[in-house]
Amino acid sequence: MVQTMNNTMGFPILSMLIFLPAVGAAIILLLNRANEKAIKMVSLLVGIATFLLSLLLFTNFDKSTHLMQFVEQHEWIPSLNITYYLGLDGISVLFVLLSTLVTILCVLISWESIKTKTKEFFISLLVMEGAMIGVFCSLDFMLFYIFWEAMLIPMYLLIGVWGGPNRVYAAVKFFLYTLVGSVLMLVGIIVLYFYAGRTFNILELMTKAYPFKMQLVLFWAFFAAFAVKVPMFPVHTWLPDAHTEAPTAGSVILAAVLIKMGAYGFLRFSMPLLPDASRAMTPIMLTLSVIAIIYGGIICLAQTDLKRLIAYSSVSHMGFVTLGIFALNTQGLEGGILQMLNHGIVTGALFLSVGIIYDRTHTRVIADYGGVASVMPIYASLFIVFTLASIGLPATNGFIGEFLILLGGFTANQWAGVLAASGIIIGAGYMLWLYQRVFFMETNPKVAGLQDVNMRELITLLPLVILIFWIGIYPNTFLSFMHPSVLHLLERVNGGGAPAVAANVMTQILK
Amino acid sequence: MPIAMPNLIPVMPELVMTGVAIILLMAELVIKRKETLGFLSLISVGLISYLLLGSAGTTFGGMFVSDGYSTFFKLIFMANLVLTVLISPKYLQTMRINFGEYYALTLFATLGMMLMASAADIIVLYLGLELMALSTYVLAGFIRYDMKSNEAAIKYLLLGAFASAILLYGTSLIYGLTGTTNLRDIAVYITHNGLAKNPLLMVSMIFFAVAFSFKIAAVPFHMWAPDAYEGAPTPITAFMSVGPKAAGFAVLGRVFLVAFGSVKTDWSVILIPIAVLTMAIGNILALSQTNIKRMLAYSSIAHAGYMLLGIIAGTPAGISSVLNYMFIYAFMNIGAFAIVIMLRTEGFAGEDISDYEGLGKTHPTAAALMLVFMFSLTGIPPMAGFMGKFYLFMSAINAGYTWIVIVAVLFSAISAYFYLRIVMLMYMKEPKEVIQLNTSPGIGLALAVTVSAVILIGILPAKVLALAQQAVTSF
Amino acid sequence: MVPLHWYLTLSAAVFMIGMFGFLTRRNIIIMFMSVELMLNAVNISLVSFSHYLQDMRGHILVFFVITVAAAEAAIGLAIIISLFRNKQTAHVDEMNEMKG
Amino acid sequence: MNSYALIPFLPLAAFVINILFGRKYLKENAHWVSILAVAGSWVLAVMALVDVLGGNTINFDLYTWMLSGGFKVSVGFLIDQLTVVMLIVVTTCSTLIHIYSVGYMHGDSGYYRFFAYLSLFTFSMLMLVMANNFLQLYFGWEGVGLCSYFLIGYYFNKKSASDAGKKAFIVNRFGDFGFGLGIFVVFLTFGTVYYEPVFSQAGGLAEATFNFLGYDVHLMTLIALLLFCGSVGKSAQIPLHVWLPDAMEGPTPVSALIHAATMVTAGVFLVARCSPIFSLSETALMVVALTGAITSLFAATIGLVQNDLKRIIAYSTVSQLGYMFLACGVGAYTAGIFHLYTHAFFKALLFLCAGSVMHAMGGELDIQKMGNLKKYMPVTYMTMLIASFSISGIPGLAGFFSKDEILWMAYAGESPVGKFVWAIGTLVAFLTAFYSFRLIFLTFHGKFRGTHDQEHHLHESPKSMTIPLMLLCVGAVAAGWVGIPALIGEKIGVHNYIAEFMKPVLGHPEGHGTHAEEMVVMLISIAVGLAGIGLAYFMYILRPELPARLAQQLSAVYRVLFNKYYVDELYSFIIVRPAIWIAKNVLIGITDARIIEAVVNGVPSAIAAFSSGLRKIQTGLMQHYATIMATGILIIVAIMLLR
Amino acid sequence: MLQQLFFGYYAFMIIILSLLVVTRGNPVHSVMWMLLLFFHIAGLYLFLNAEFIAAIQVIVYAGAILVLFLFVVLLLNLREELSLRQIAGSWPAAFFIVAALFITVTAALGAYVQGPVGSYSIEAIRSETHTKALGRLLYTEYLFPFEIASLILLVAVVGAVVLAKRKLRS
Repeated sequence: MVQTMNNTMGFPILSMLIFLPAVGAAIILLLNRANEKAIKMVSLLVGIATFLLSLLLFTNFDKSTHLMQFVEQHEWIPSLNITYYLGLDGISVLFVLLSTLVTILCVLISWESIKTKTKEFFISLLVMEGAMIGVFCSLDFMLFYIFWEAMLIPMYLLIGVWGGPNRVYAAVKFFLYTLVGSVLMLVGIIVLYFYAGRTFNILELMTKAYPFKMQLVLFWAFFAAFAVKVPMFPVHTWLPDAHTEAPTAGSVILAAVLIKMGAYGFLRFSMPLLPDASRAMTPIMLTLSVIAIIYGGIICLAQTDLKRLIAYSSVSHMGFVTLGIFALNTQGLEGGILQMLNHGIVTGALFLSVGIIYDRTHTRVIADYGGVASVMPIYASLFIVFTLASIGLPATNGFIGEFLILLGGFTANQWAGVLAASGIIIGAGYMLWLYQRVFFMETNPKVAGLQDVNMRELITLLPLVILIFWIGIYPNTFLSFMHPSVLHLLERVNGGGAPAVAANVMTQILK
Repeated sequence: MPIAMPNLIPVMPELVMTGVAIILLMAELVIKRKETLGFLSLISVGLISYLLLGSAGTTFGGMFVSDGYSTFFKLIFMANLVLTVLISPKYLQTMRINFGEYYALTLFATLGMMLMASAADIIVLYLGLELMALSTYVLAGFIRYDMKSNEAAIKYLLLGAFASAILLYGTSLIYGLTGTTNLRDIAVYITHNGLAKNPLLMVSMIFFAVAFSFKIAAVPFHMWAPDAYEGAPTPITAFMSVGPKAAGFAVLGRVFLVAFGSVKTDWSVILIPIAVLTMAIGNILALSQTNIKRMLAYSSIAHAGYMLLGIIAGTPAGISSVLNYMFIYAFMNIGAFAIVIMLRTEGFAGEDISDYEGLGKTHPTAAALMLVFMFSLTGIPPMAGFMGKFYLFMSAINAGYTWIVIVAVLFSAISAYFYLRIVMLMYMKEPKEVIQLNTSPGIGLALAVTVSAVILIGILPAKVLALAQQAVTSF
Repeated sequence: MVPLHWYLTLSAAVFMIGMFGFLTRRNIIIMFMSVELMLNAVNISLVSFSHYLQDMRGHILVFFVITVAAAEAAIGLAIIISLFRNKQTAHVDEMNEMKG
Repeated sequence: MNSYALIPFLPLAAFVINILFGRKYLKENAHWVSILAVAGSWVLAVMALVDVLGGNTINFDLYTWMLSGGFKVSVGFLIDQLTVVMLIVVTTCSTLIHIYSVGYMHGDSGYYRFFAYLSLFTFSMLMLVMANNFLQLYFGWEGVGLCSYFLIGYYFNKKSASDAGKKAFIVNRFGDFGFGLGIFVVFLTFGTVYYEPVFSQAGGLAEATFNFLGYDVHLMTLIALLLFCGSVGKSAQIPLHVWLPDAMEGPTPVSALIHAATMVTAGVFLVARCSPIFSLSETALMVVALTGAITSLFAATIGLVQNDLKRIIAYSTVSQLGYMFLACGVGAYTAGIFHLYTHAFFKALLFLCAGSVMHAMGGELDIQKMGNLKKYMPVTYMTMLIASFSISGIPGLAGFFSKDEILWMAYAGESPVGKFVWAIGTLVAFLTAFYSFRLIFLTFHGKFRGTHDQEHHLHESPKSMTIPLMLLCVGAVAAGWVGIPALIGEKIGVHNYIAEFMKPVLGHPEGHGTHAEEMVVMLISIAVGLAGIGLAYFMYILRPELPARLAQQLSAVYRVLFNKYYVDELYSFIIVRPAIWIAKNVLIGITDARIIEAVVNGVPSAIAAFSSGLRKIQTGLMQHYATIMATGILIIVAIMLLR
Repeated sequence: MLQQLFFGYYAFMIIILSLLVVTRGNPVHSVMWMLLLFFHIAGLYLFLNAEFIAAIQVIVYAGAILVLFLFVVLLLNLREELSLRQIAGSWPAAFFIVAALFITVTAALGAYVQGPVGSYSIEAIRSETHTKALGRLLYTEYLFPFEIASLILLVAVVGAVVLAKRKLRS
């Protein structure tokens, strides 16, 4: 029987997290569209309320167990044995927090930059938030899939309605790309369901053993969905378009949360459900990860568009994440999970920053900038923090993640570790070059006289700066959430043997 | 010779329907406001639905069966009828074809469908089918002055008659082989006399498959559908895309699973390529359409393809997934057509896809509703369309047809492209001209019903699903 | 005694001739008649089956087929008339306003 | 918590205060915060010195930084003899240069920023030297690199400055790449990255091999060489030396502090710190020695012909760093550290003098446009002269002792390449003396060759600048006296204090030579130093037309040297340009656009094309419809009957 | 033998007439040939002991439906179109398809096995008369379909009226 920990909060906190934004969206739906101020205020308040609520998860989370916590289970479709089943463990809890935080920032950054269809925008944003939280909380495969797909709708609108000049192409590309991937996963899910004796309960599915051939097929079915979302090479080409064309909030959500879901999917589904296939496919996954790291990095060198560059850098960074995950050891996995969080924070911050300057100049072409540091010193300081975090400088969060990943990767496969480490050089290359071209050198007349960041924008960015240093300096706050869950996962993937040793080490350390 | 009074309880809904239809025909002569007739038929639907729930039983010497299966389909027909009647009046006025016969004919058509769903004998099946078909031909050609409507009617009628002839030929062969027209007797005879591999039986079965494929507009017997759908009055297009299709599935399911149940391996060989082709052609051709009715026609062809998966699976789960899907499809498709109807004003067809440009700006509510229907048709959760598809795919996979399901999901991903295009035009383009919406309380009500059904069933599908599953237990 | 096969073959032949007419004729009324021809072919086989099976069902079905054929003809011809009112033709290849 | 933890965190606090409040509130007073903090650190460092002299070594963890499975690392400090020497060097130089900067940077718009960066640098450097584990070392390592990036690119509106900063960072990353891998291997072998267990267990693994990328290699050699990669980058050794000369784009105090006295010596520190590992690998030591020797020669030859005041000193720095590696490579870590320590004083002094000259010349750096400055800037002249004597190895000055120690250890040590590197070292000593005095003569002697305007403005620098010069000058003269070799020390009754002091950490290899040999070596080194000075005097004072003629006659050699052996061009040609070319033409142009996107966009457009093609089948003609239906029937019948 | 000759005549005539119906250029001629065809089919029915069916074949089909056809053909006045091509260009393809279908169907007919023999032997029908037998069945066992058929006719009437007769209203 599957063990979980009951929700001790006294109220269904996860459901509230998922549906509070939806309620907010409903309220906005009832508001007069002319009353933009009220719409924005409602969004902000709902965002903040959700965030505060999610902080309770942070404080009440029991870090000593790998069991699912805050569990809620209700009958939903009894005839198919589909339940409304929510819960969090150390792998997912942080992403819920990330989602709630990012939403607030997105509301703030969109405060003035969204000028048309404001009502629809904020509804989409809030619906998006609910769906994102839902994805991370679901313990029923079907429920997960529903949230997973439901996200496509608001995201499609966010990109397509409020995006840049080529937004329609980008939105459709995003939608179809991810849809093709996820429908294949759906088939995989159903196959799994029948094989395991008609259950979508992830925890129950994990207790079963599946024949190796089936695991392989399912692995690739899941891969189709998750790899597109990550995005791994060679299915990454939707990302530059989507990131580039999306409005700032859209890019931020995409970068910070959405593409994490792919990696999360690997962690939550591919690996524990298909351990043998995951192990067998590790060489391929590591290869793809390394390719993504180097490929994404080098391609950044030739970018002329700010957002596009950051988008490609995401490909590279997510390569690190998948590398860490498929290193299949503690350091790699924890590094990978942390790096997902980090990438969310840093790339989110970078997109927010680009959004801030885009609102002023309405150009994304790097050559249109130059010398911005002279006119916007505060902005430049914030941006350098994000840049440095992105290239993994010690004391920023990027370092912790990348270091653990590379350590794990090197342990698992030396070539992968070595090649991936070269990504750090490339990363420094393109990011610093970007920074130089935008902020240094002679002040471009096009940017002369820009206003430095205002209070609202500063408030938007500050939490991320704080998080960058917090994770960089004291990562244990966040790493400690993961230890038992990661160990448990590794036990499942490696199937005894090695993890037993690891567990001993773990108990020693926890003492 | 004493004639035993047949048990009329099972046919009570049909009898009431007939009565109401005839009353409407007569009332047409005295009532000036034709909407009243629509209202009357709505009331009768309430009554009929009530009667339906207590109508289980077999009567007329086993020719007519009222079981869960038929009842579920009849509920779909009722929904179809109600929604069609709700969205019609304004359109009829706009098109100056506000005749009372319209309502009577929709009732007759629905009656035909009900008979098809309940038919346990090929004779009743054939007559029900013809009753439905003839009424629909007339309705399709209802805009008499419109060339397109005439063309739709004549194409539908001639090809329909052609398909009927094929059906009859199949019937005659099966009758010759088994000496009966009762579906169950046929099944019994086939198994007891080892006819399963008889080539003539195969030919007969093929002819049945072809005729029913025609009704559900499955490729390559779908050719009439786009033209008929485009030319027919829009409410009738909505009506046709759900009702006759559902009825087609009802008889397809019953005939193939009851009469030809023992040769399932043979007919699945036929239906699998048909299903794959249907999904392929429907989705691919919908991509390049510029007329929204035509696009929805191709979309409805594609949806028939998905539903065929459930029949191919042939399991109770498969059949119930078809029922479930058909039920959901009724709401989402008619909802979409309701929006199409709203765009139609005097002198403005509003049928071109480009007419939807900027609708999100000029009419945000209508656009939002259309968005819901489009995503539902694509099969994106939390809309009901997803649940329908999901259950279909599930049952097909359970029956071992995983590869067909993979094809199906890929085509459904392709379908996203043309559904999304509507959303894209509505929200991501600027309006060209100001479009007036032709609203009425009826359409409003219909939209409210459809959209809440689409979302509610999407989120809480358990009830409908349970009903559909129950429906096939007595099958 | 005439073997049943003869009847069946005759029926098939007429059916196919009707189908051939339907597939090839441009005149809508002749297409219509081709369908009637197909129905008659079915009737022939039904009646002969009935005869050889010593059963009445075939006859009954024929009765209904004829009824339906009449109804179909009535509606079909009505549609043709209204079509003709709008466009002075009975040629099917001029009725392709909708395609693609 | 141990109060020594404050040593790094005082400057960090200064950084935080300056960066947060400097722009709006502190403005012209920003230096106070930084100077007080650094001075505080200096005081604590001296206390630590006293503590260590008393025989204590201090090792404590502050908090657990990272914990993941078996991997645990803390922020922790180790204060031993080696650390304490570095502490003194760093805090002293840093304090003096902070003070110097008050005058030098006066009136600059980014005043607060400058001091903030200096403080951050001090913090990072202190974290680096005080680390008790490899990862924190790496933390400081990257931290100083970052500050170097900031400070080189301090005048960010200048493209060359921002280019140089970026270059420094990226070139260093190449080295850190190896360094990082080294840490991984350390962790994989030892299961920890703390110095203490690693070094204590290293001996047991002296003969172990490690499968690296499929090759079995000697473990200690592997670790040592990977770590040495980091050193090569940070200490600007061949082939990663290219960034240091460009780093002179930064303000001169920065060049003095970071690119002469402290940061660039971190590589040497790393080798010394890891001496337990390096000592176990002859190969690694040989590589270190040869790299050092070759670099020192290479840089010295370039230094001969450069005209940029700061660049000459920069090449001299590269060369001297090579010297230090040379020392480490022959096992004489103490000598290396000793040279590091003396070099810090005289090289910082040289730079600050250069800064003073620049200050006077209005930013002019071309020594061909100077001359006769001694008349206007006596203090600068004197201090710079002494520094130059010191670097040239004139007996009694700081540089003499450390250099001599190195040359002797190379000559007499056990290293198989000892004699060879000694020969190079001696040659470099000659070159060093030559170019140092070429600089002095061209700058301070002869006739002034600048513009009239410049001449008019010539002046001695303010007190805040000259006082540090004088203080450093004291160091440049006397710093070496703690390491007087036994040969001389015995006669005047002093010990080689530093060697004894460092012995517990670095050991002290015994030379295998006689006193007589040692004497000869010493005399040779003094002789070549004097010869270098003499040649410079001959060429630039007695026969000033000679250099130009020489340059003409040896134009090929001159061009190669003047263009720094074309290394920058080579890198641009084999790394930078190909990378961008590949990005543009292969990755974007082919894989992304022609392959992946071709599929991604091609499939939908193929479907769309197929769709429009297929539409033609739907002709609108009923016969065709019926024909297709009939064909369908036929096909199905065929399938069924032929099955 | 006589029977077979009889059948031979009818079969030959039916096929010839069918071919004439579908190939004649003038619709009026087609209708006329069809009339003749229907009489032959009725003859065949008589031959099969289906007197009532034969009667309605003549009365309803020939008498009502065909006359309706004729009426419409004449109403539409299609004479001037007679010069146009009557057969669609793709007739060889159609011929091939139809021929192939014919071959397969007749081939499959070879597999025909006699169904169960019912109670309406020729003698039974003769003794009851065909009309009476059929009528009894229609009003008892097949009452339900019979009623549906009546609705079909009703729909046909209503439909024809709506489509052809009623005036438009706004």
